[in-house]
Amino acid sequence: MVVREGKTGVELAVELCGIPLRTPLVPASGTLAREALGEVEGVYGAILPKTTTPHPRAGNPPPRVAETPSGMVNSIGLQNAGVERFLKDLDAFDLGVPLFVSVAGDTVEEFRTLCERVAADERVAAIELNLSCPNVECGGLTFCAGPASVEEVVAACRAAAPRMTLLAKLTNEGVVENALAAEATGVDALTVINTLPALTIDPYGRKVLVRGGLSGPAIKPVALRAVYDVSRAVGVPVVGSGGVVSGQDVAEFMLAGASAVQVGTASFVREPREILEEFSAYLVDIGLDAKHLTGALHDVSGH
Amino acid sequence: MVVREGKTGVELAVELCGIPLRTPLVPASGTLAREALGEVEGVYGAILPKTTTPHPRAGNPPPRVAETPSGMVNSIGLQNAGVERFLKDLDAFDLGVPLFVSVAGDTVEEFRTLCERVAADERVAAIELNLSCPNVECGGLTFCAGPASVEEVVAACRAAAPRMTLLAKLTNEGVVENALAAEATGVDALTVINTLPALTIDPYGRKVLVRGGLSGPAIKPVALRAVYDVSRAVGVPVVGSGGVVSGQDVAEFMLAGASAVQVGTASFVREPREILEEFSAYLVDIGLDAKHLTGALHDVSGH
Amino acid sequence: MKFYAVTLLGRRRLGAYTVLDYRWPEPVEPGQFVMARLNGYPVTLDPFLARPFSFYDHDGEVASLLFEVRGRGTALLDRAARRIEVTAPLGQGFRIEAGPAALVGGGIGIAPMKILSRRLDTLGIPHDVYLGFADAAMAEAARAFPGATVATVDGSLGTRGTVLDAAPDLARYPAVYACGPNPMLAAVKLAAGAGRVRQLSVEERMGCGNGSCNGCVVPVAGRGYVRSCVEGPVFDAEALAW
Amino acid sequence: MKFYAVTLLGRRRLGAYTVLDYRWPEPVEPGQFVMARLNGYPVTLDPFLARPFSFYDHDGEVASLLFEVRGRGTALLDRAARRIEVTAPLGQGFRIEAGPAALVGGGIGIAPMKILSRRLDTLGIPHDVYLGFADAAMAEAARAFPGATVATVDGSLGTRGTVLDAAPDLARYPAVYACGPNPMLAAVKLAAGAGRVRQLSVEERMGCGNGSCNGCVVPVAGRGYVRSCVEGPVFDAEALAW
Ligand SMILES: Cc1cc2nc3c(=O)[nH]c(=O)nc-3n(C[C@H](O)[C@H](O)[C@H](O)COP(=O)(O)OP(=O)(O)OC[C@H]3O[C@@H](n4cnc5c(N)ncnc54)[C@H](O)[C@@H]3O)c2cc1C
Ligand SMILES: Cc1cc2nc3c(=O)[nH]c(=O)nc-3n(C[C@H](O)[C@H](O)[C@H](O)COP(=O)(O)OP(=O)(O)OC[C@H]3O[C@@H](n4cnc5c(N)ncnc54)[C@H](O)[C@@H]3O)c2cc1C
Ligand SMILES: Cc1cc2nc3c(=O)[nH]c(=O)nc-3n(C[C@H](O)[C@H](O)[C@H](O)COP(=O)(O)O)c2cc1C
Ligand SMILES: Cc1cc2nc3c(=O)[nH]c(=O)nc-3n(C[C@H](O)[C@H](O)[C@H](O)COP(=O)(O)O)c2cc1C
Ligand code: FES
Ligand code: FES
Repeated sequence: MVVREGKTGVELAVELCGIPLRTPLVPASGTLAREALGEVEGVYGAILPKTTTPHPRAGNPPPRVAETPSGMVNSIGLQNAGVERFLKDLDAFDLGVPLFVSVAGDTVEEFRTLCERVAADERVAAIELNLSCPNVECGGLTFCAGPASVEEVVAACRAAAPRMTLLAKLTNEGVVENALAAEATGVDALTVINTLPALTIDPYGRKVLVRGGLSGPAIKPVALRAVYDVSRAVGVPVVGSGGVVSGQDVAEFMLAGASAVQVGTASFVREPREILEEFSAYLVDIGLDAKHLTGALHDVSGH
Repeated sequence: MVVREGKTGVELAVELCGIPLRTPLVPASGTLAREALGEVEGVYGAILPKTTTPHPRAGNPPPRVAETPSGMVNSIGLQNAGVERFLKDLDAFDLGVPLFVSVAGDTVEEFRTLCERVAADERVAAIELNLSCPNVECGGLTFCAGPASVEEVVAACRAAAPRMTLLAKLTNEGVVENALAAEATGVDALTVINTLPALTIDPYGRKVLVRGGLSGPAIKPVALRAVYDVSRAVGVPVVGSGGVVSGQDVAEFMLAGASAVQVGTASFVREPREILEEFSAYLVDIGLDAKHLTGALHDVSGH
Repeated sequence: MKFYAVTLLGRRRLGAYTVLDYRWPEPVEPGQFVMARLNGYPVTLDPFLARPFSFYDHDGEVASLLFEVRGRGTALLDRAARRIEVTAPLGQGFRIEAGPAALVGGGIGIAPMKILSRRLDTLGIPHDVYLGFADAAMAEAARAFPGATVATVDGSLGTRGTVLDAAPDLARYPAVYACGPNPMLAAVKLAAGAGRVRQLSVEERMGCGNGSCNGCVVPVAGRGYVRSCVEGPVFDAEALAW
Repeated sequence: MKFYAVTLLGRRRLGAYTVLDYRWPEPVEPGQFVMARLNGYPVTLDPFLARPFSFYDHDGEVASLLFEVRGRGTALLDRAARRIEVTAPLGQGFRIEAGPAALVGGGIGIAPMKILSRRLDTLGIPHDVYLGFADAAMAEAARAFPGATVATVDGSLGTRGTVLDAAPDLARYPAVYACGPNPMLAAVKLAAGAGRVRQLSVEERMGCGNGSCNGCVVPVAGRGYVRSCVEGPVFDAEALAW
């Protein structure tokens, strides 16, 4: 997927922790089903299915989604078939690009055994530790409320999968401290950010509609700030996530400091391929290869 | 401003810490200038001008505002003429409803003397402690990053203004812990939330446009969650703030647990009077007085 | 998700409902749905998500949607003058079985009964149509279903009560197809009785429509929550754990 | 902020610019501006904020805006067919002084020069108009300013260079009125020299337009940051601390 047209040709390829990605786009975990893989061929630099857990999870009762201004709130509750079944079905996600696997445990021990299990699978290029799901009170809050718990989880996973590329996916709250803690304990990269804790109310029904995580363009400025701050605080690469809906948004995340960028909710309302095309057009306009865009702001000092 | 039409008449009046408000709407600090007071007569239950500080503040260099999906990011930097000048000009804000004054200091001592000074002014019905401005790194971050600093500021202000109604305005990060800390130290009410830390980037100019706080409808689901969680954690009343743009939004905040609701950014794009009218129509539809709407969800247990 | 901008061939009122026609020469199964919107990004982010609608009709060339204006998404579609955006047909439709069949639609659940009735006609399968509405104004839509039996909640047209009151004898049909709000579907399941073909089209809130978000689940016996956009919206009544 | 839905009386192209006319029988001062948009809440939240535009013309009954399509806000206004939404006239316009005067507009800064020129004509104050554009396509707009001296950056029409190159002798005018990007205004301030009336209309990003947000500030000597929407957009050159 290299755009090369004479002098204005630009390269889309980037590298993340030594893993070559054909494009800097990665699907955000939990937003790309097997059934939708057909329409993203050639678009993503890596594939990242929905978070898996040690055991099957039923998820939360419906309603699970509600629209909000320029976004949506979801409360899926990490519904998944459990890691064994997940790995059995993993071939379906093989689009000829690196496979990243997102994992979440309720305890440090669960995180450890998940990493051990997944790292033993040679199809897996990287593991994303989901330290941030706002819908699973125990996996999300108990473990990931502060640097101490982040350190504990990351250290256990590092030990369990010493040669595997490990990404820690962080929530917005306390993101810089948690990023520093994760880096200190040995992650290879950070995904910043997950959805923001949110809630919707039906004013006529007078009830809570969905209590969950806010995603979509609404959160883009918050995610950009987190990526900007984290990428300046740590040495490891940052993967941006939150509100990307266009090729320019991808560019903004990379300029803010991201080495790769996840596309989540946007894929519900448009084709990710269009986002890649817009991003290519942007690169052509400014005459830079994707790999040179990370942090390439003209004037950082002013801020 | 009582809407009474035969059987469907409803009362807009509410009470906040014993202060009668003709309507539950209050302008959010920093979003209603003296020049714009003409168009809000009869709309608000109290008036709340922009935060004042002990000394004049120049504020941040432009650009200070940028639009984002369903919102805007601002970086004003608490520009104001200082408390003495502020009090000299305060009469301009007298619309015949209670006057609330927002204050921010860089140190505990500054908060203390501000409260002493403002509490001595008999025109002031309540003080809102701005513990949360994301654009003033020292007032915002040093003091308000955690419960300990919130406690320190609130205790000092309480001592300095023992008979004044004190509201603490909290940022979203750590809002429940900070709310509990503020309540324990003696605030009378909590304003939840301020803008979310955010950043915008100009992808063609390749520069940071505005680093500041996100406001507007984009943050409404985040603010609703904060109000919902805080109002269930504390005993003092909660004033909702964040993303209100319609009368239904006001209702959602009250149902989530707010006793009064602030209108901020919305006033830049429509008349606050229309929001009050929509809210009145909503009350008529459901047949409740405003004062009975706080927390009046049908089914709280489910969540 | 891929959206196609389609030109409207027709736009008409059917009682309190709106019907939009557009050219769609590809196959459509009765019971399938589309995600639809007036415009999406980059034209607008407001509203952000598309909305699900069952196919109301399809003659091989022209597809029709029927909807009620509820909120912003349907209000905008209602104002569409020239074009709307739709996905390709989504989900699993009704599995056609031997008749005679009862078709039971409540409220906006009447939509897929038209295309299903057309299909059964084509296949020569005898069937009766039962429709339930809030009131006579909504029930005007029944004129698009010649011979249908009608109920209105307020009794202003046909039988007073729900569609179940107008279809007292569902248990005598070998096949029952239904679409409507969950409580109605649960009642149909009960009324039609076990041991018969009973296919129910459910309406859950959707995020994506293509299986990606896990937002639209219904509880399925022995399998937990199942996505209604890819495994439904039509389910065998036995399967649904309600 | 109160917005008025106004019906468009006219909509035309002027070179690369668009001009919209609407009825506004209330007074307008040259140099004042409006916040404008195609639609706001509740029709749409996208875009969220309105955009500031100087009055281009006003004959006592009909007001005109002239704008260049830059982003989403102007693109939507450009497509307006029947109505747009505007605020009442905002800000402090030009203080009319004795002439002869030089009117200097660069890019979209040409807009207020038309209404100002009309006012000076009415008052019988002699004046020359200098306009700067990027290229000949943009400079087509100069036909609305008969007798104006034109510069284009690429030299495709008139003097090659900025409007300053086309107006070499600003210092000989007792009064100079200018509107354009900040660097141009700074250059006009310098070129016109001290001791003369030099009024500059600035363009800062705005949130509200009515003084509430403190977003649109410019540095004013001895007074710090001052809101250009209420104290400007026209400032005396001396006052501006740049
Ligand atoms: C598979 C499927 C097929 C459908 N087919 C049709 C159809 O053929 N014709 C038709 O008119 N409607 C149909 N619906 C319902 C339709 O999707 C909703 O009415 C629509 O999403 C409302 O959008 P809105 O923006 O107008 O309202 P919103 O502002 O989103 O909501 C307004 C009201 O509609 C309700 N609502 C929102 N989403 C749904 C939903 N997914 N299901 C039920 N109620 C909802 C809300 O509770 C709210 O009270 C179908 C739904 C599904 C899941
Ligand atoms: C007092 C005042 C009067 C103005 N008068 C006119 C006028 O008469 N005609 C006209 O065409 N334009 C005028 N402008 C500029 C106009 O407001 C912007 O071009 C417009 O806001 C762009 O909106 P957008 O949504 O199309 O672009 P956006 O998507 O908001 O931005 C597109 C580009 O426009 C630039 N831009 C955004 N806001 C401003 C701004 N406030 N000032 C300058 N550049 C901006 C951005 O940097 C960006 O490069 C005036 C601005 C001010 C402050
Ligand atoms: C429906 C839905 C399900 C999600 N599930 C997961 C998940 O299983 N694991 C995870 O790490 N993040 C999950 N997320 C968060 C996304 O991966 C992403 O970080 C977030 O939505 C912000 O990005 P976006 O605005 O581009 O969607 C989910 C998001 C949505 C909308
Ligand atoms: C331009 C602007 C200036 C603000 N200034 C202040 C301020 O001085 N003090 C304060 O406590 N909050 C300030 N705020 C925050 C608002 O009071 C409000 O809490 C926030 O904007 C969220 O509400 P909204 O979405 O309704 O605007 C400001 C917000 C904006 C947009
Ligand atoms: S609507 Fe997203 S999975 Fe069904
Ligand atoms: S634009 Fe808000 S104060 Fe000027």
